Amino acid sequence: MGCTTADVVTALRAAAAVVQEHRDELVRLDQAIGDADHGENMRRGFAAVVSKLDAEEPETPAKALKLVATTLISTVGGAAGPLYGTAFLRASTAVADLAELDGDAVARALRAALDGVVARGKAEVGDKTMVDALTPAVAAAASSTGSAAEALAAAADAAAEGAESTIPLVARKGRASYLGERSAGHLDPGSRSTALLLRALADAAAKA
Amino acid sequence: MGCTTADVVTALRAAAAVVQEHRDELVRLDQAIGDADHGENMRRGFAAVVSKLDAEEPETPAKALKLVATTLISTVGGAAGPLYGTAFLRASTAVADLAELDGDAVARALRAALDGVVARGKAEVGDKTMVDALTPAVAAAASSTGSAAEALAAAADAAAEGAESTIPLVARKGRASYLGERSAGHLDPGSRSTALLLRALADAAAKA
Amino acid sequence: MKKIINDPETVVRDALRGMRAAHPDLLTVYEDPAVVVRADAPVRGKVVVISGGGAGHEPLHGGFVGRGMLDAACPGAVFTSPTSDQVLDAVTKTDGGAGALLIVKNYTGDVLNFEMAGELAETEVRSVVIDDDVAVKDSLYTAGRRGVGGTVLLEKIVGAAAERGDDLAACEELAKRVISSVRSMGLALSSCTVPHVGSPSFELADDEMEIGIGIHGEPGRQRVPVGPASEMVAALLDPILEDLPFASGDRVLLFTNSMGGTPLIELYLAHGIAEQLLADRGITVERRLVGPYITSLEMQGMSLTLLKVDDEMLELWDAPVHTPALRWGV
Amino acid sequence: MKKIINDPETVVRDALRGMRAAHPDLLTVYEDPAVVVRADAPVRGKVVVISGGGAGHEPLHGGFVGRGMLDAACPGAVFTSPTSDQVLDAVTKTDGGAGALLIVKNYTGDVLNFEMAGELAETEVRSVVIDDDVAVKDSLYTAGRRGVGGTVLLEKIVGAAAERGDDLAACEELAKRVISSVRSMGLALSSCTVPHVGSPSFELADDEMEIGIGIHGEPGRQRVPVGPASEMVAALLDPILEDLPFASGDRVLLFTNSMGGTPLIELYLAHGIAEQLLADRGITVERRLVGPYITSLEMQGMSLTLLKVDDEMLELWDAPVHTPALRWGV
Ligand SMILES: Nc1ncnc2c1ncn2[C@@H]1O[C@H](COP(=O)(O)OP(=O)(O)O)[C@@H](O)[C@H]1O
Ligand SMILES: Nc1ncnc2c1ncn2[C@@H]1O[C@H](COP(=O)(O)OP(=O)(O)O)[C@@H](O)[C@H]1O
Ligand SMILES: [Mg+2]
Ligand SMILES: [Mg+2]
Ligand SMILES: [Mg+2]
Ligand SMILES: [Mg+2]
Repeated sequence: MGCTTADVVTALRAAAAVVQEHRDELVRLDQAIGDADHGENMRRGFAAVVSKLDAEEPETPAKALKLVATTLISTVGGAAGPLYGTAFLRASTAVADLAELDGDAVARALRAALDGVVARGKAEVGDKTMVDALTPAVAAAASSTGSAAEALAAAADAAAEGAESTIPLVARKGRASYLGERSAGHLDPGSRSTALLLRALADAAAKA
Repeated sequence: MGCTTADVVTALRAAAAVVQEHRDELVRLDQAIGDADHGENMRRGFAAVVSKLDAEEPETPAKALKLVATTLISTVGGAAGPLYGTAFLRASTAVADLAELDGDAVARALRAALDGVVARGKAEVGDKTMVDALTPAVAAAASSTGSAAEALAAAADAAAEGAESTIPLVARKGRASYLGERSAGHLDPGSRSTALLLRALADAAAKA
Repeated sequence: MKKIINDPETVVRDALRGMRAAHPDLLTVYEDPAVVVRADAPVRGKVVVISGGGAGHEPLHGGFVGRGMLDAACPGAVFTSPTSDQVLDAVTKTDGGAGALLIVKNYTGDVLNFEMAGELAETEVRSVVIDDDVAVKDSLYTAGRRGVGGTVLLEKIVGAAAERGDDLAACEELAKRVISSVRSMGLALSSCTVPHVGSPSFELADDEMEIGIGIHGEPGRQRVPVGPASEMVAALLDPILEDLPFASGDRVLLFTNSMGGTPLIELYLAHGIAEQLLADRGITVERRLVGPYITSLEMQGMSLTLLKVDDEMLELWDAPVHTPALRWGV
Repeated sequence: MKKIINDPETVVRDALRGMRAAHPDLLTVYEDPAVVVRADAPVRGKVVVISGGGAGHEPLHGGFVGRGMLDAACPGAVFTSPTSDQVLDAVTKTDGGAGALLIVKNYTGDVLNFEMAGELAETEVRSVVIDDDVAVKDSLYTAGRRGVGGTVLLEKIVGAAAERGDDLAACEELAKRVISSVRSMGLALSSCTVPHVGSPSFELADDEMEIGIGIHGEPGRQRVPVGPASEMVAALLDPILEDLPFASGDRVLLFTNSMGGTPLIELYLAHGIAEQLLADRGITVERRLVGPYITSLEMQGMSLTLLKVDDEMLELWDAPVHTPALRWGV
């Protein structure tokens, strides 16, 4: 069973709620190895997404994703704004023609999102960034042969593991890289927000 | 037995040592109701007095007192500098012609010092200033009919009491007056330094 | 105590050496006694304008030495008025034959030391005493009000008058007009620490602020819970407005000052609120100054100063000035 | 957290309103998106110079908007780079037909957002990325060095070149020359507190300082005991001198910067030490800038920036500038 536009919108609202809930946690993570704004940046961006969703009714899943992309680009700022913005924009393009998203569409969207993030941010796996969460998520979604919900669930599990894997790493990209060795021992905030978003989308899709 | 020039110089050095010892106390008193510099101002001034006494040998008690006056005027600053400077200057003038100081000379010097302080600072008894210590000291010295040492001892006792009497007062002069009612309950730093100086001079004179 | 200093005893001297190094074209800096003199002094035929006070209020006063403002400044020890020797030396070094106007902030120590210097000077000397702090209740029987933020405006305006050639009497009269038209008040979110003391001048809890502070770490008149900026600004502005009083239709210069540790982002924020409150009352802000100009070491906090201006004051405010801390028109 | 603010969410907007009120003759301030534009923009035929970054570094960048420096500045949220929308809007609002040079501090967020704006702009846009912080080890495989104090000097010098009529290619080339000649390093005695966080970005003991900090409350590279000012200054200056390297006979501009909470008396003191150390090495200080120009909210601390100058840079440094924070020659 595929995700309809309404399902996608519901899932995006759920993601916004989760970002809101975890704002302080993301701030704290960024305070340890960055500049303490990731949680607030994401909160501001997803609060704006909710306002936009309240005002507009996207006609397709792709249009819903694009709405998220442009809103994040114009309200988040920092590294996360363009990166997540690009991710949602590429995901939108990848599913441009679909009325409903199945597992395969989800996998394609995630792959496009990752490619966008890497194209913009030039990070590789192991650099201690959101790429460390998104890369295994893309692989897991690709090997899942089930529904959209199943693909997202697999992606969320993998992203959570990927996020944890950033803890021992020494950052090579983003603000944490200024710390050199002192960045090791901390969870990367962007990988955590990626895992949180995917988990929220997966949970919402499971209920749809 | 009168105080010779050498006795006066010894007493002034003793006074300088006492000021040095009580620097932090005077700072703390001034911190409570002023700007926390009285102890440091007095330390700086009397350190300079000691340097001057090391370099010059005053020929008379009056010249020793004048050396103190000009040194304090040029190194202390704040309210205490001109006030103590004027006090020592007037005291010096009051005993200008004497080779030794007896009880009567001490009383005259103290009276002149007080007049000088009042002329400059326009404070009255009860304003919570050094005048509250110096005024009873002058009276006590005047009623003492003994030696210089005895006159100074009487003055020092009276000054100590006068200083204590400032505790409940609401300041009407100097920096503490900005506090209004909040100045009550604290010992005035200038009255304390006056009491300390007189005690040191008296003790030194007693040993002379 | 964490400070960028070498030794509490040499702080003022060491900072003066830095000023000398930083402004070789503007200032001549003497160390003993400590006097900061404009590089082209003495200016023949010009009334000299001299001020001074304890160190720790930078850029006041040394940062205001230069063309169109002060001829010399005498820095005392931290928070301690200069000695009369310093003031006398400043008068002597700058004397242009037209007399000297001494700008004295109303503190007993400053008043006494400047007074003694005036008595000893060989040139004609007049003094004006600024006492613009409305936080202090005035009375004939006390030391009166403190001189605070208004000093900066006074030095600029009178400095410009002296620069254009006004004589000593005219400068003195103008100074008195400015003093009678200016009012200030300040608050602190944190205390400062005097280097030779090593501990904070007063203690504030995490949710407290001190209203009506002076510029020497003296406690203020009232300790209250920290509120939003709009309340803080009103707590300073209302007493100022009532005091002169300032009324609808008045034209003013608004000076929003940092006590040293408050950053510009907060200062601009407060300034915007003050402008709004003045607009609401029908008071026109003709000129403004926003920044750390009369400080109390690293104290966090701010003060507001309001000067009721006339056309002459505005013209003198706008006149060229070239000092380390204020510069325009040149 | 004690700050003069109303609400952490509206700090930047409220401060911008204060800037607008304070500088009506110099600035046009837009709120949505937030852009500070010089009042006489667009200037026809002139290359526009635009910068931006997170708020909390005031006066950077909005305080440098005006004749002879920036045409526009885009303030992000506190310590968060602006969005590409803001940058694009700044380009559109100031476009004088001669192209735009974007001055980008080297942080991933800034680089990405300015890059996206550049891609979308209809006028010709070039970007330069400043990365002068020697505290960060450079490497091809990392985000590279941060942009810090050198930004102020870059904006002044390139702003002057654009003002005199240099074309876009010339401005870009000059900017690259400045970037390759400037190095900085900073230290903190205290952390700052980001308004929307409410607690200090890092904790320092009473006897500790953090060397090699950035301007966003990021921890530095090394935590060491607080020493005398002469050690602090050397700890900043030595790595700077070694890095470029600077050598005997070099001519430099020395910029001694406060992180926001360090008062001028300490800053001058540190500046004096730096001048002495440079003189000892045979390096000639041709120009200096001392003050809080690129800050980190209320952080106590300082940074030093050294620019190896040539005659053209000096001429452009001396050229008239009229902005809220820097003004001379006008
Ligand atoms: N080059 C990059 N590629 C991918 N992700 C990155 C890159 N740089 C930073 N990030 C991610 O962005 C997160 C930080 O986002 P945020 O705090 O909002 O922005 P900023 O670093 O500008 O303050 C990091 O935790 C990291 O996961
Ligand atoms: N008008 C005055 N007459 C007499 N004594 C005064 C007067 N004003 C202040 N004092 C004395 O000076 C003392 C303060 O001296 P000090 O702290 O050195 O100077 P300042 O007040 O300038 O900081 C007060 O405690 C008080 O005793
Ligand atoms: Mg961040
Ligand atoms: Mg005192
Ligand atoms: Mg004092
Ligand atoms: Mg950020």
